[in-house]
Amino acid sequence: MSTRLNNLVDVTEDIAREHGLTDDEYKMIVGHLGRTPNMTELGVFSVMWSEHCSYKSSRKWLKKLPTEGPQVIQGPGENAGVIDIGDGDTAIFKMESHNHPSFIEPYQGAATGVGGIMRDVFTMGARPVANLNALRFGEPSHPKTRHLVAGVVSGIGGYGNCIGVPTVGGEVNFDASYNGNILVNAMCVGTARADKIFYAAATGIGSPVVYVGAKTGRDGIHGATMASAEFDDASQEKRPTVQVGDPFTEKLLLEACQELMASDAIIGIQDMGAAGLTSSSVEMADKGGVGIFIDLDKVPCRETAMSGYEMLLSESQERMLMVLKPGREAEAEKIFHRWGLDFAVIGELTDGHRMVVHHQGEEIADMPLTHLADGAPEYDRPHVATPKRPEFDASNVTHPAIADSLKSLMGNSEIASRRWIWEQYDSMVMGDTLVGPGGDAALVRVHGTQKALAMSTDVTPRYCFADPIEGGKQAVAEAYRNISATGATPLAITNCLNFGNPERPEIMGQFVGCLDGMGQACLALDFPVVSGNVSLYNETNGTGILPTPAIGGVGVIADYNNAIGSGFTQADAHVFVIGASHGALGCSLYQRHVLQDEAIVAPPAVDLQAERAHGEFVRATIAAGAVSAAHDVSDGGLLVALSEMAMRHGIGVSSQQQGDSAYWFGEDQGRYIVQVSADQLAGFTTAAQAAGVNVNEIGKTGGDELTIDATLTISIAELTRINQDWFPDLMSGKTA
Amino acid sequence: MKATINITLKSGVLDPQGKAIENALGQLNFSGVNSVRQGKLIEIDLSETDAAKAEASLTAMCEQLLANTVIENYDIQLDKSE
Amino acid sequence: MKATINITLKSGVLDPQGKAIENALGQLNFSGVNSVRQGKLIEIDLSETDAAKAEASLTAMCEQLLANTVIENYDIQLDKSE
Amino acid sequence: MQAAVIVFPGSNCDRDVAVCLEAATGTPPLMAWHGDASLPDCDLIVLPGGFSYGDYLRCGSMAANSPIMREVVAQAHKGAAVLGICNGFQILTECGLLPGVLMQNTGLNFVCRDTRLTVSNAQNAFTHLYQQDEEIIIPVAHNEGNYFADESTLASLQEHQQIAFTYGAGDNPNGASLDIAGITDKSGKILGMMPHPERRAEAALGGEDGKRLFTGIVESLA
Ligand SMILES: Nc1ncnc2c1ncn2[C@@H]1O[C@H](COP(=O)(O)OP(=O)(O)O)[C@@H](O)[C@H]1O
Ligand SMILES: [Mg+2]
Repeated sequence: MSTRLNNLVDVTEDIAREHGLTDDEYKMIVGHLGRTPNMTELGVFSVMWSEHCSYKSSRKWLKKLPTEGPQVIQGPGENAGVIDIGDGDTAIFKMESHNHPSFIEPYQGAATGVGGIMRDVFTMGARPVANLNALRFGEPSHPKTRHLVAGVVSGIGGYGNCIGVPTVGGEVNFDASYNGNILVNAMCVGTARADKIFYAAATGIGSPVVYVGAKTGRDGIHGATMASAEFDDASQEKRPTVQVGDPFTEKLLLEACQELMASDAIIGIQDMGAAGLTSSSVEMADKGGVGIFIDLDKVPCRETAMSGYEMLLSESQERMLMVLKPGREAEAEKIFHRWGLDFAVIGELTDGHRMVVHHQGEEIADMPLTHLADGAPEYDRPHVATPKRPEFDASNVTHPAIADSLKSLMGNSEIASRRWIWEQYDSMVMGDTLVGPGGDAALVRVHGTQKALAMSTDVTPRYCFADPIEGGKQAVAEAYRNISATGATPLAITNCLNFGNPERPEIMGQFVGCLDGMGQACLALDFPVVSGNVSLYNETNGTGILPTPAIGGVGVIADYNNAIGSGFTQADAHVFVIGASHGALGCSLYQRHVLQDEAIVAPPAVDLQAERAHGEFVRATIAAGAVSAAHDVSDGGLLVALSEMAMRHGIGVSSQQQGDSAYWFGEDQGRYIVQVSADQLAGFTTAAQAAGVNVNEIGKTGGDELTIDATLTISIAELTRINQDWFPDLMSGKTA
Repeated sequence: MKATINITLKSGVLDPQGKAIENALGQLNFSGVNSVRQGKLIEIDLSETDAAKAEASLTAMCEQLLANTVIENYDIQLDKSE
Repeated sequence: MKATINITLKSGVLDPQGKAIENALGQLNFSGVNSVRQGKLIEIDLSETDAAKAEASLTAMCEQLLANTVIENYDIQLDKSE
Repeated sequence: MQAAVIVFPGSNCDRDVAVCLEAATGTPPLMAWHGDASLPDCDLIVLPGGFSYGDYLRCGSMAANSPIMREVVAQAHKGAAVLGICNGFQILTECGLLPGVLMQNTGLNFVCRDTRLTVSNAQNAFTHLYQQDEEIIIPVAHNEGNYFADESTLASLQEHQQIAFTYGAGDNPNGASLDIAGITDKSGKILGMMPHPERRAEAALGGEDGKRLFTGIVESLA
């Protein structure tokens, strides 16, 4: 293939099509250039105009998301979002997909996904302090699932563990719609001082453009275009474009960048992610309103005889582009060499808003930057709204015994403990993990302070499929709830919007609906979007995935000593449900997995006012010391949530509450279960009345069983066994 | 019948292991090391005595499990001495 | 001069990876697999053209860095064809 | 008392252990760079956890050959106390300061979780603040923690009370021989252990069982 990727080949419309450009897009490019592009220029335009880089199908809708608030220092538009967490500290975070590469080569795909998102964060001056991952796999019984789970998990661990950033949370779902199209979304959160944040914009005509990090090889050429193209069975052919990650080099790059960032030598810095050298140089120069000249002969290469096209489009990992203040090259070079990394001045900023590239003494590309960066057409793709679904029909349903339903849910793919996964992640390195995987939100202390960050990733794809608007709201609300349950204040979110083919109106309708719901929730909850990523064309042979707009929420608590956990901590405490329980079984796990009813019906509605009121109440009562454990009620409803709280520290709970299956397994939104010790009871109920919040005492902690009078008694040990065994059994081939 | 399978990275695929060994050898003052690549060696003892059948079966093993053909090549050597 | 170094676990040293491959092959219905051992393969390209000198230098590399002789054996093969 | 933490490229628990050393001694330890050929005289040298040089060949093998390790070995021979945690333990075996080798976990996966440890020898320079056979909880986080040595080495370790920590019954995370989690040299001044005491030295992080190891060695050296 490489023989064709140079300027000796004349560009034709066919070649443009092979690059994923439509005929109209190609005509626009010819128009912008005033001539036919050469092969290198075509390659550059095609990646910059790919869905992945240009957001051409999604931009119109992303613009509608709320992105502002007093806590927002940097919203979408930079490598990652930045929020104020007080005292001059900031949290910098983003989530990104690596779906297609992970399907093709799960270990390397997932590993490089983690590496890429960490670079987005440390590029901005942050030290990464936590990683999370949102994963979706096909059915557990699908022949590829085990292999993909094993590879993805060890790839995420392999990268994060080595670089020494704790992986503290995430989520996993299994569904047939992901059989041919898994989702691997990685989130990274870092911290930096507010006066030490670095941006991508490059300014200062004549300033040197510097390449640092690993050498360039032929890795992942056309990766960006591939991520924007649907899979078909022949896509196995694209395999050699897989990138291999080198976490050791990334660790060195991180430390070297931090060292240089302590000085004031850097004007702008940008990681080389999708579309490598091309997108980083285009973005830096365009944001700074300057031009850029690059001499590819200076680029450190790992392989011989690379063409200019290949160098510009290579997606070799662990590389960064910087613009330095003139005269500071030597000091920077010394740092990078000390860390054993390549350092090369490969060009300079120019006047005129163009990108000019030389290779082997010849000019091989000369393109207008505006058209490269923002010139891709913005599509308003046709979209049809997802039809409203009927309510769940409870008549004619035979409910199994509640005890049996509970056991079946606790050992279900969606609820079973994810310990098999998170024990492969170093969740404690850096010595600040207060709450790692297994709780609601993870809590990571801001090093050397009393503050802690709370982080969670959430979305319920089956809700989004049935009702994109409610599903979009619910994803944001659940992140808000998880963070609130620790006592932390939710501050802002990032997202990773995974959808099928946007050229199909019903998929575009899902996208538009989910964004509508998300936007409403962000506004109502003061929980703006500060960064994100879109992954479209998640389809195999025309079957799309469930719409999966993953939300990564971040919050802060001023004193981590006031944070609480999700498990019962004492006997004889009162257990309350906050929020009303109407028994909403539509789209519940109970409907799907216990009743085995696949009917697409309305998911639970999200009352954003109640979400906010309940979240504020939970946080206030935690801060007042009235609530000593809290857990949100989500998948599986009340009884699953109670079981989870009991299993955490092996403390049982008994209830006199009378309820049917709908009561115990309904997934009504906006609810929490909290533990209130006897001496806090009066204060708690008074606070609830004052706040006008619906609270309902349902039992007391103690013993080593889960008991509901006249309904069931199950030992916590048995629940734990059922809950713990599913994943190891799946992975060892015992089940499935 | 015994077989040895050599699994090596395809050319062009980044080999952080090999690179690291190369650097370490340099630090230990071994000069004249132009390049190092690291791969895997798998020794299998099979009941099969027919070379052609053994080879076919080993090829299937490589394709399905032993090699990651996305980034690796494999080479099968049968020890026919037995 | 090119050399290939095979690094294998000493007999008697447990090889969990080999064992895991053996089990996985069983699960994939490959029968007649008596045993599997996994080792490392290191390919080195040296400037040295004298075989004896190359071999001496490679032996030193193995002893000092490449193999852990508590648990591993190494075997050096020089590609003398060049 | 002078403590130093050796920082290899790829070390990632260097800061974590420095925090514990500072808490135990009152002063920040010296952070020594792997490429330095000299090291000021130290009473305690710590080899931290992480993935030195990427751990790409065998864990700890490249670090064991780095310039600074010649200094560490020399000072150890002169009587400095040396603590190797996780990757540091791997480096100590690779450079010959401790016997045996750490092989891949029998489960073939990286494992990060709390483990129950038994203090098998509460007499040495590091462990004297624990009770003999006390059960403590310290987390592990490694892919190669499966301690292996030949029969005679294992017998000799037992004979000379060199086994400092063992995993509690049924809680061996990696298949280590004799459930070994940590060993010392014959003098008891060189300790290598897979579990991370620095991750359990503060109530907010789940417990303080690891703290006595640091205060213990500092007391011994005072
Ligand atoms: N769904 C989204 N919501 C908000 N911002 C988004 C979304 N998707 C992308 N963005 C923003 O668009 C910018 C470009 O994103 P992306 O191309 O993923 O970054 P990168 O160049 O690092 O890969 C980023 O600032 C990102 O935060
Ligand atoms: Mg970026």
